[in-house]
Amino acid sequence: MTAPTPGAIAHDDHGHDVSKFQIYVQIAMLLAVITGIEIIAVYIPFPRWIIVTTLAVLSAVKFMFVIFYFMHLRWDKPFCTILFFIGLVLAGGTAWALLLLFGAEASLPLVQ
Amino acid sequence: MSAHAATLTIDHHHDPTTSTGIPNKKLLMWAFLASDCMFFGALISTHLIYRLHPPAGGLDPKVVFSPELTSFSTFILLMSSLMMALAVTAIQKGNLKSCRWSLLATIYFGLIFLGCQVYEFNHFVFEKKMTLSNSLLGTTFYTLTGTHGTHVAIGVLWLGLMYVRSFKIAEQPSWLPRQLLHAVTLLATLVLSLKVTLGLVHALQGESTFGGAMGHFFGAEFLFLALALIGYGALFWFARPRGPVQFTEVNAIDVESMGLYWHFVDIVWIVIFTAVYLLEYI
Amino acid sequence: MELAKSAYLTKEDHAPTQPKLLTHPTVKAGLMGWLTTVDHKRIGFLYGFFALFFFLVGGFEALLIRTQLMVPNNDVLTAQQYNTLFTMHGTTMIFLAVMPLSSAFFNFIMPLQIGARDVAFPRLNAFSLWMFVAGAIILNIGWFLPQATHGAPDGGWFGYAPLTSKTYIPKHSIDYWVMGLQLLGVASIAASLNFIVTIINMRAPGMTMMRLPVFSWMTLITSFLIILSFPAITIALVELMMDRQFGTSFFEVSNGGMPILWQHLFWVFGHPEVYILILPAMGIISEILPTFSRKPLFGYPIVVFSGAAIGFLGFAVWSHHMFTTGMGTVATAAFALATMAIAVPTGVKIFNWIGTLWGGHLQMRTPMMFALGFVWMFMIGGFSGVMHAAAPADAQQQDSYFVIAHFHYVLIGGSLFALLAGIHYWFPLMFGKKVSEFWGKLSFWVIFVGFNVTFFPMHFLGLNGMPRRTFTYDPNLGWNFPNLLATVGSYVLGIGIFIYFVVMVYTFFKGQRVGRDIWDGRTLEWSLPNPPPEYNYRVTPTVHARDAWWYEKNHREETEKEQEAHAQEEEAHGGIHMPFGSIWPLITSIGVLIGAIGVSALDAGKDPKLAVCLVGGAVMFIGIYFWSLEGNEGYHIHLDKDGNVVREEHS
Amino acid sequence: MFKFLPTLVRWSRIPLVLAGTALLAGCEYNFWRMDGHQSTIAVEGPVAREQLQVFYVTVWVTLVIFVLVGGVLAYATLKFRARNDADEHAEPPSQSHGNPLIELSLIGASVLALVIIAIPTLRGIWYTYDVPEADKANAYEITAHGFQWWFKFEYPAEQAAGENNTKMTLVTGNELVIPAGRPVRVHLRTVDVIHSFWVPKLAGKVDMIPNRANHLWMQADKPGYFWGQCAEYCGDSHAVMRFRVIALGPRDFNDWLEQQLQTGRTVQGNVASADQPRAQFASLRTFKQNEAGISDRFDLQPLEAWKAKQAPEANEDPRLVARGRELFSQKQCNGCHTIRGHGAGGITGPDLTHVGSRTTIAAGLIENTPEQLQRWIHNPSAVKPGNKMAVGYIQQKITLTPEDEVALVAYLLSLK
Ligand code: HEA
Ligand code: HEA
Ligand code: HEC
Ligand code: CUA
Ligand SMILES: [Cu+2]
Repeated sequence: MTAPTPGAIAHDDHGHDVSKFQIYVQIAMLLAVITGIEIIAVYIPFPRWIIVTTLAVLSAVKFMFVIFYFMHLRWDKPFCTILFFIGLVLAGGTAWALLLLFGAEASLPLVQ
Repeated sequence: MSAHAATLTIDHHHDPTTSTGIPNKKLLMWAFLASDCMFFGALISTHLIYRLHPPAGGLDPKVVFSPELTSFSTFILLMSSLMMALAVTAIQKGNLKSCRWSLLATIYFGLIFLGCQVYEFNHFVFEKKMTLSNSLLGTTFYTLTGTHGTHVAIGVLWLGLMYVRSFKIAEQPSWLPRQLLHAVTLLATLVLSLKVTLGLVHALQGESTFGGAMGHFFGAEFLFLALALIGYGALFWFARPRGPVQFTEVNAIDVESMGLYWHFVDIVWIVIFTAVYLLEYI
Repeated sequence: MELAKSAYLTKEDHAPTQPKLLTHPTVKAGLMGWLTTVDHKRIGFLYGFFALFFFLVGGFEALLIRTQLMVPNNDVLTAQQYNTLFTMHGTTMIFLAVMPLSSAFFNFIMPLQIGARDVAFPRLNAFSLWMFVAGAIILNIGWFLPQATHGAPDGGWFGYAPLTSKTYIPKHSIDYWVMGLQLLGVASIAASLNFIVTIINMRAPGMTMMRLPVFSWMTLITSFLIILSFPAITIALVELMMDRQFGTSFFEVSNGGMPILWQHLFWVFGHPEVYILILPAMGIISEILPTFSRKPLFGYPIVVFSGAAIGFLGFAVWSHHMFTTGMGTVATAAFALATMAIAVPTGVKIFNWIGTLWGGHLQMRTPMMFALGFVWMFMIGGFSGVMHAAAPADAQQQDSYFVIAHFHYVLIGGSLFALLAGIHYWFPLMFGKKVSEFWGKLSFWVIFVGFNVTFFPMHFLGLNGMPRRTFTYDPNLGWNFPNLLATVGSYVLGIGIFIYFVVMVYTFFKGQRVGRDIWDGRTLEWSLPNPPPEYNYRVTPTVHARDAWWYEKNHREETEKEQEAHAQEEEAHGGIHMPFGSIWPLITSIGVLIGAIGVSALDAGKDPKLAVCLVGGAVMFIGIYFWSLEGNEGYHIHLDKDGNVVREEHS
Repeated sequence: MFKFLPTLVRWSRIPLVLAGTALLAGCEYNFWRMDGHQSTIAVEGPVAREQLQVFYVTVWVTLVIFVLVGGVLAYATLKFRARNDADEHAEPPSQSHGNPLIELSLIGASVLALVIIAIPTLRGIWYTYDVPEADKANAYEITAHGFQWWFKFEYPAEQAAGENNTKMTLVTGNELVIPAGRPVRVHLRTVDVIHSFWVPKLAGKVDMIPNRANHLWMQADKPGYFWGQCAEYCGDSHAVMRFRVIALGPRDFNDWLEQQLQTGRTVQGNVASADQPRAQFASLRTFKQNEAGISDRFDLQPLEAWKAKQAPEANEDPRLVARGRELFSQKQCNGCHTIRGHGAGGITGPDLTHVGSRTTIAAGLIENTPEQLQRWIHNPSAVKPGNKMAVGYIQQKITLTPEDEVALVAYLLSLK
């Protein structure tokens, strides 16, 4: 059993600990607000692509806030971020490719 | 040695015994979440592909979905994520009490989310006549959101057991039966609360007057309400301080890994909320 | 080991507070010792044992297939039996033979190579093993049940919808396939997560990623492929199961379902899967060639990087299995080009292996023979792969014996040859015995000749229009002679495998004992006595170079001094930590097995389906809960200078 | 103990030499020539030819690489192997680690080789996907439907005579007749599971997938008789789900169409007269499971055999034919089969209006001779396991006496 050496522990224990509570609450509020904007956005009579892009961007923002703050990727070793993004990027890429494949003309389902 | 360790502050972002400094459990969790991305990626793709090619004469999701309820449950899930994050910081600072309260809050928000989903499914099946097998929309919708719901339910279970574990008393060998009993009580009480709450909502919707609704509610749910209250009493009793517990800062990593899972379920919902619900309204 | 090694775990020194129910099993011997083991070497051995058993079963099925096809219009088997056999042959070979055999090496060798005392989560590792066994049981259970209503799976190894739907195959055979693969998926994912954490976090000091032995690198990449590709088939199987059991319409055309979706989801998994089968093999080859050439691997960083590139590209080519599904020109072209691109990193590996041989002192031992056989055979298989990648040509080859030839060349000539080489290579380390060179080489030559006689003619069969998965063929199509040849070849191959196994078993019991490091190895595992002790390393090694053991051998004094210093340090910190055994992973798997039987074998309404599922779920839940309550404590052992245990401390 | 073994190994070269000889002898059996009925090498149409050319490019490129890489590998193995004890115990060679320049140039060479393959591949993908623009107008359209386990072919452009002067789209089963020298565009549909349409000598396969509008095109250089096969595993009898394609010159094709558009043929003759001799054929013998149902004679000149089949049978017995016609509706064969003009309109099984003019039955599996036809209707599942017609026999309790079978066979063969 290796006891933790003081050296290892002295490693920066981030002074922002006190304010973490506030950060979290602020982010939660922000997430709630973005959700509200999203709900309103879908009813705005703008062209479809604008709305869809807006929604995608807003959701991505929410996504990133949760993983980087609530899941503290921001404060963790970058390897965690890389690890997760391998999965995320592959999943996103696969989903994108599938949607393209099924969107292609050759894939239209049969209409009798 | 434990006394010795307790006096040291633990760096929650660096584990000196591993090659990378990342605790094993955290790494495991992140790798698992990467895998889970593919899992939900495939499921969401299925839903979107069938939305791209809706069968002729299929159900119109606009008619089926109700944005109010979903917005509410989305909000609830976001708040549960906040609570979860607070629970982790609390335990990292050794603040057990605060951690427990935050865990309970997380559990409750999770439960409300599940309640909304049960309500929603019920509503869709009986009012909107969309079932698992009568339409492609039902097939993909229930499977996707149901799988997500299962993830939430597993999360709630995990949270509950973690909460109970935080009462494990170090020096008493009799901790096992107490743990089991505590866990069972907690789960039973939670399920009962869910049932009673749904009953209340149902009653409020079904009756025109408040008094009538209450009458209906108490008529139908009295037994469960009573049981639930007894359950809460028991939970209070279980939660009485009994001496030093075996759940300290060193367990922060357990809470943290569980938190990662919980937040991930939350972000999956963020995607589902946009891709499944909101897109239909544009 | 998980947390025990970590600074967080400090409770071991408490007085025992463990209730009776949770006392850790400490038996090491006998059945109970094996059932509760968490030792990665024992688990690896069990994986290998089961895998080889299923390899024989799958091979036996193949021989039946070949016997049926020996002459035209043969009637040894019925159409039903034949279809069941090729489905089970493919599924067994891939999921129950080659994958677990790779897993056996991951378990046994990888922790030794990185200088670890165990994997990161020993009990999770045991759980993976037992889940694999549970999956294997479910997959094969149909053989022993009424054939008309149950039967073994018969939908082909990729189970294309809608043939696998309840409408077209109402019996339970497909349910077994679905559940079996589902459990195997859980087993594989759990094991892979464990390996990833182990390789990334449990390396000995100095073992940087760029010093990692190539086999361990390939373990890491394979594990990533597994955790990222299995979810796709999990979802596909979930959807199929929902269709079959709850009347959903994922692949139900009358409700607007599109069966093509199954193919996409399956091959999103399926293509990475074939690299899951070959990358460990390439890792093994990358260990064997340098050892027997007595030279370091040529271009180590490029070999590692190309492995990663193969893994990554492997996710972008799945639709080359679907060139004939009418994807349209652009999609077809894109997947054709992406597929061809994979030939580049694969070629790089071949070139570097040749570079390794170049200028070496090649010692033609049995493992080396298999390894060289691998390079030749895999190259041929790869070339026919490139022929498939040319989509217009593939329109003629798809679902013909040309494909059968292609993938048996990469699977047998590739994966299997490498695994057989690996068994020979590490046998002395695992059991302290060595297979006789003569018999080893003889088995190699018989296998090599038999394999080529079996599968080379299949290229011609395919080009001459013989479709695969056909239980019979007419005599007037020019297929008679090649088929006869292939069948004869497969018997020769069978004899070769038979010799291989008999020699192996003989050596296990009666073989010649050998000392440590008999091949003059290069990587850390060879620094261990054979068989390795339970704690692996008396002193956690410090790594100074890529071929760590080779370096140590050439810098004896320096490393010995260093080791003694380390030994004292470790002793001062309480000795070597060992994890306790545990029964709960096994119990959890049994629960899952019961539940899976409930889902797949029983009919709602007729049988107590729900009850059985609930019982299974309850057992599983109890297993998991007690597993978590049991905690991950262990005990400490103290060793003397010669590695004898002088004291065990149970806390 | 095993001293004799090295000798054994040396002696085992003999069987190896024998095996080599056998391989050469294999030439006799189309082994190397690969010119069987389903050959993808001996092609007879532009689509298959394009595909073959792409294949040849891949073969040459990989062969060259194989010779080069294999040569170096063989050389290295032989040159650097330890030959004797001294070699075995020599000092390890220099521990060199790699050479980026060699790596890079080899990568470059591989990419170049792939480009050589990629170019014809891309061209081929576009060429084989659809009929070339210039030929579009000339293309003949057909719809093929896959069933477990047979094919239905529809000619959307042709209106055939139905019951009582109605018109219906021309439908045939299992034998597809196409005009030679003209591109044929085939729409691919299925009614149940996935099948695949493959006529190796004319074009590579394309799958018939539920809920998907696939198509393929092919063209026969000249009149001919071609073997086809379902190429996607589709259940029990996938192996015997075959079909034939007959390509005819313009005149022949028109004649054939002309005949097909008619209702089923009615045999004229003295039905009442009892003294006419019965058509004689051997009573049903027992067939082995999977026994071949195609004669060698037929194989030699299949197209001629097909042409001969268009004319009425030589020794037709009108009485027997009439009896068969009666039985056809009595035994509810008409519930599943269409015979235009004979009051049979079932669509579960193949259209039999002109079944007598086909060379094969049961989806290309057995020859359309009286003996084989009787074998089929006697017990369809013995010919084709799991067959839907056999299922129908059981569900509708259809039983046939030998006399019934003989009459039905005579009737079916009269349908030209
Ligand atoms: C171990 C498993 C394994 C491996 C490694 C591979 C490797 C490859 N496979 Fe294979 N494949 C299978 C297992 C595997 N395959 C299986 C099981 C199936 C059938 C599934 C089923 O239908 O049941 C299949 C089917 C399959 C198909 C579909 C065929 C069809 O059904 O129509 C295709 C199509 O593109 C393909 C391509 C390739 C390619 C391009 C590679 C490449 O990775 C090969 C690369 C290697 C080389 C090219 C050789 C060495 C390189 C050089 C010496 C460099 C120079 C060379 C060039 C520049 C050309 N494979
Ligand atoms: C790693 C994978 C793997 C391996 C090793 C093999 C090994 C073999 N395969 Fe494999 N095969 C597949 C994967 C594999 N196969 C797959 C995925 C399919 C496609 C399935 C599908 O279409 O769905 C397939 C399909 C397939 C077919 C095509 C069937 C068809 O489409 O109709 C054929 C036909 O010849 C065949 C033959 C063989 C032979 C002769 C061996 C030989 O190498 C086997 C050698 C082993 C032995 C000969 C065993 C020796 C054992 C004894 C002597 C003792 C026996 C005793 C006991 C059982 C107790 N295989
Ligand atoms: C349940 C439906 C059904 C019934 C009843 C039925 N058939 Fe069939 N028949 C089929 C099907 C389906 C096929 C195609 C079988 C195959 O090749 O897979 C077929 C094929 C045939 C063929 C071969 C056609 C060809 O071109 O390949 C003939 C001839 C035939 N049936 C005659 C008969 C006769 C005579 C009867 C009555 C005694 C009969 N059928 C009753 C369904 C039926
Ligand atoms: Cu139809 Cu195979
Ligand atoms: Cu592939």
